[in-house]
Amino acid sequence: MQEPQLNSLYQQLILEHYRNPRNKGEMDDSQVEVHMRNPSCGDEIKLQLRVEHGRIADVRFTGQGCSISQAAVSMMTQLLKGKPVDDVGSMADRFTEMMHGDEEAAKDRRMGDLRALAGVSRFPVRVKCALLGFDALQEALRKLGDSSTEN
Amino acid sequence: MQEPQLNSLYQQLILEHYRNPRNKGEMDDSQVEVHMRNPSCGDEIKLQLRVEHGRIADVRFTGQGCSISQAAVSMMTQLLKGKPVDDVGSMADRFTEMMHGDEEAAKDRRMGDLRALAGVSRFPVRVKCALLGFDALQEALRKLGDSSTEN
Amino acid sequence: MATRADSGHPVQTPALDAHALRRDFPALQQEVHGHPLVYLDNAATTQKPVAVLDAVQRYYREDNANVHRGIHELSRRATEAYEGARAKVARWIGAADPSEVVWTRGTTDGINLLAAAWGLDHVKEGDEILLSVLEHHSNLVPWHLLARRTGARIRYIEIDDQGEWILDDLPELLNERTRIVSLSHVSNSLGSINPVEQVVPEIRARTDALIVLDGAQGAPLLPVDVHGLGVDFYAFSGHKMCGPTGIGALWGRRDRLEAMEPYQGGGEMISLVERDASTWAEVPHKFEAGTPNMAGAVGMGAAVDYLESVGRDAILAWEQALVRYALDRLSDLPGITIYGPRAVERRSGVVSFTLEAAHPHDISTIVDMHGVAIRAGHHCAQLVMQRYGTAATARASFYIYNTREDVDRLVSSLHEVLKIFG
Amino acid sequence: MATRADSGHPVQTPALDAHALRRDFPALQQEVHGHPLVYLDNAATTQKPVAVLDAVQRYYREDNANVHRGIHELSRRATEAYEGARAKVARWIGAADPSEVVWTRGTTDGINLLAAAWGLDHVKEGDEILLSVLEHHSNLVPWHLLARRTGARIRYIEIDDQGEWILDDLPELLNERTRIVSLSHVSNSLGSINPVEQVVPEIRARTDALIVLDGAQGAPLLPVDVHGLGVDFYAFSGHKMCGPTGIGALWGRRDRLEAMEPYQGGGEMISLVERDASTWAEVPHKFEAGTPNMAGAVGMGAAVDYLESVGRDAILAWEQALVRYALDRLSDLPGITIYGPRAVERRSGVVSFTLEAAHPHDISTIVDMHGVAIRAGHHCAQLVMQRYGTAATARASFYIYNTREDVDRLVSSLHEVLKIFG
Ligand SMILES: Cc1ncc(COP(=O)(O)O)c(C=O)c1O
Ligand SMILES: Cc1ncc(COP(=O)(O)O)c(C=O)c1O
Repeated sequence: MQEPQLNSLYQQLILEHYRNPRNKGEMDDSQVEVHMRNPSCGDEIKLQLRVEHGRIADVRFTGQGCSISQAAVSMMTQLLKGKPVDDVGSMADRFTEMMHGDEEAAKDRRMGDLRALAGVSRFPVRVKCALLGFDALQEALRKLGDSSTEN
Repeated sequence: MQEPQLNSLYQQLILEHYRNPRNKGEMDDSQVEVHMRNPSCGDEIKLQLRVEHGRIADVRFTGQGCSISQAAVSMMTQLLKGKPVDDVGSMADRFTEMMHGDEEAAKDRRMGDLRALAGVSRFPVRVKCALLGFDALQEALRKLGDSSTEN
Repeated sequence: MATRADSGHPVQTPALDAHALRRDFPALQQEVHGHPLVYLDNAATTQKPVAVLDAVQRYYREDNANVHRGIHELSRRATEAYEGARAKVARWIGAADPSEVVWTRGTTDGINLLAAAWGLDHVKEGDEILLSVLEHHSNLVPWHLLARRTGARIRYIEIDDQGEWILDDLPELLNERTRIVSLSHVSNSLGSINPVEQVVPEIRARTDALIVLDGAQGAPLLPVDVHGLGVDFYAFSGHKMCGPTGIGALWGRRDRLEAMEPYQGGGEMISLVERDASTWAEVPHKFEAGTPNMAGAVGMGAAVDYLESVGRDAILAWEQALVRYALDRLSDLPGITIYGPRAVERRSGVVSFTLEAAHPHDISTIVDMHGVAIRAGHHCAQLVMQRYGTAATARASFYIYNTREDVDRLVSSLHEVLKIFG
Repeated sequence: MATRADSGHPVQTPALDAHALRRDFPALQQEVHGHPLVYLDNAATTQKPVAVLDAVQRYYREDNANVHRGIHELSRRATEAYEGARAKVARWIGAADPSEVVWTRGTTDGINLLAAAWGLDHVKEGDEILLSVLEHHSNLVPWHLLARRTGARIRYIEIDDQGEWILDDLPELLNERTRIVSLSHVSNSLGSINPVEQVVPEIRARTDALIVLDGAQGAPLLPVDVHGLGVDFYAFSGHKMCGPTGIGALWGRRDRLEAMEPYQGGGEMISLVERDASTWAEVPHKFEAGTPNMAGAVGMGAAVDYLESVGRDAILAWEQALVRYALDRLSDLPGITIYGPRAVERRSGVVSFTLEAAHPHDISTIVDMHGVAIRAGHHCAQLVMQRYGTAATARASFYIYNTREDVDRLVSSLHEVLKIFG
């Protein structure tokens, strides 16, 4: 195996999201809120979501952690706005594929800025960091589904 | 170290005591009785003692175990009859020395048949077997001392 | 008690070349008291093949670091090796999911884990724990301790003259108060392979007790399938199956593991620690407090690789072939009593015996002076000894590297015993 | 928080040749990501010298057998090696009597032993257990579990901005309900050497609580004298002092050990087993159920021999010399915060720090790519992290084989971090 390269990990776009995260903050009118923590490293995020007519109307996060976890959430939220809820599953799958080194996934334009994270796949211990956002998102949608079924 | 020899361990005298133990049985008029067990191998003996005028008037044992433990008790009881109680401590010390390889002790005529056990010192894992009888004896005398002080 | 093996089954030529295998074991290449070593104390612990020693060495020389949480390269490699070993050990007992395998120090540690972590929360005064008289102290004393703390009652499956469970009593022994049934898969003192395939469904049908198998002697020998057995827990030790000392595993059904509180507290097993409380990591890490025996785990994984290369099914066949031969030869000795099942197909590689002429300790010392290592004593099974009214037996136990020549050496050294004590 | 080391003490030339010592450690002779490895994760686990690896190998290749009870030659030799190692480990912490040393899997195991075997019998609702905020999870969670079972209350010695205990509160924290005081000798997250010589007599004067020291970081570093310290128990791990994984020791005062019920039940720890009860073996075997980690014990004994050859007193001096140099060099980095005591003589070989620009995980990944292994995270000390309002720090920790060049490599790789995140 060729040595992984640091510059394939720390792309400028990642550092930029880390310094200037998108959709960071709290919203008052969220329908669901998830607090997710990576117990092995202490990274954490809170994700808030509002869904309207089957689409993600708004999404916000707060959190703390490494550049990878925080940039990944920021990129994810950026991509989510306006997306049909039904697309989220396949997006999450695609991103997971990317994290496992799938080069096709890494070129998939639907993934937006998240493609900058493709290099993380060469750093296995950091993959969990990158997945934290999608883990929270899927948990949020599950919660939302549960509560809508209950009503 | 030279290899220890089996025939230095299994002296005829030992096998003879093993087959025909002296003073084996129970007595009715014992003053003290001790049950002693070697937890690591399960060998056990019950030792009964009667002391008169500071001398060991009678001693009996029952028990089960290997040839070394049973022969050693038998030899010990044989030697004890009529001995002053005050001599027991130094006899036990002498026997322990023999078990640790002291060649002078192994020739000490006061030790009687017990001298046949000198070879056990070359078999360290069996030394405990040989000491079981004296352990019980010392425990018995301690008990006797305690009860006489109490009275 | 069995004297001579039933000869109902034809002797097959097993698919295992013990003479070739023994070259893999450095400890077997030595002389003891001037004789080539014949090691027949495998039920106590087995020797280790070079492949296992090398795996442990490689771990220390190349990968050694604390596992989990570490980002640096050595820690990544150590974690990979450690979790990879867990998958191998899971495979060995047919467990589908490696995360159902908890690393322990050995069988004893695994059973104590259950007695404390399950027992203290689920067993109350008047509840019952069912064991068998065949059990090793490690599958007795943890339950005695639990019974003392909780006021539970211990009951026993009895054994017959051949060391086999008396199962007629089972319906009476099980009732709605039975919380735990903990039984040995294979007895270490007599070598009985217990009919767990038959008994476990009967227990399930009658109670919802926790069913635990002590696999210390089963895992090294039998092609175990924990799902097929239908038990809740299976505990075993690395050192009895060519692995290092200080490592073992406890397999448990996920729902049971998840329902259980942690056993030990410490690093690696927590999620969040606050001043007054903590939350736990996921199974299996919840049960793995502190720095684990990483090199041990890697070595146990390598032991599984080695035993798989020997052949999962060949092991039992070879041990039974040796036992058949040993029973035949031993039964010619005057005054011998051989314990355990008469039928060789219900026996492991253990042969427990006594001689009228000589005590087991004397037997052991004399054969040792002829280079033959056997064990003498109660084999941590005092209830078995009490059952047969003896304080001790001599025990020869075989493993994959033993040969018929080893049996011959045992027999000829027993003749020396008889010469001395005859 | 300390920024630059106090320069009150003249730099001595320590009597330890780290460049020579590192040749004894195979794992240090490798490249990682194209750079010679600089291993600075010693507080997590240390590397192993050839002498230790050889001792373990020799045990397996020549002596391997189950200890105790065995009569045959290998068992005798294994027992001798195992008990000989116990005497060495006792010597390392100044314990006069080897039989006061109980083998454990490590510090975590030792503390859990105490929490269960002592705690469950002696701690009642409303009783108090005193810990400090500095503690490793392994010295927190076992007591949390005990508190939950018994209804006891946990109290804490707080720490100041330099990571030192605030002792003014001690009189208030101790009272007649205090049953156990369990404190770290040396902190793993900040490197503080805690003033136990001062504190232990104060505790003794005020209560008859059990006094336990977590020596995981103390034993590898300090010339420990358990009698002089006046504590009841001292727990430590082999793997943090050049020994194998899966082995550690718990020293305890004989009267305390004898007053304590067993922890785990099983083989080796009993005297007599009957159907409903058992009686226990003598101390220390009463606490050593099951087949022990014999090879691990032998390896830990060899580690003591090795460290003695290095020199008991040279270790601390060398680590403090490195820390002094590291603090000097690190404090020039822009945006760095260094945690722990300002005075180097109150520090172990641990330097915990954060950078404003980059998160500890990113620091760790980047320096790892330059061959430098450090740890990033909460270091199993979440209460310490909470105290300083951070989720994680980066931690470099030194041992006998680290050199000033290693510090230079750390610093230069941190400059690479700043380049990326600058
Ligand atoms: C201060 C301290 N206490 C306890 C422990 C736990 O030691 P172990 O993981 O070896 O059980 C450690 C190390 O991990 C430590 O640094
Ligand atoms: C049947 C049985 N159970 C339990 C044990 C205990 O295993 P360990 O000593 O490896 O914990 C043994 C072996 O000693 C055994 O043979």
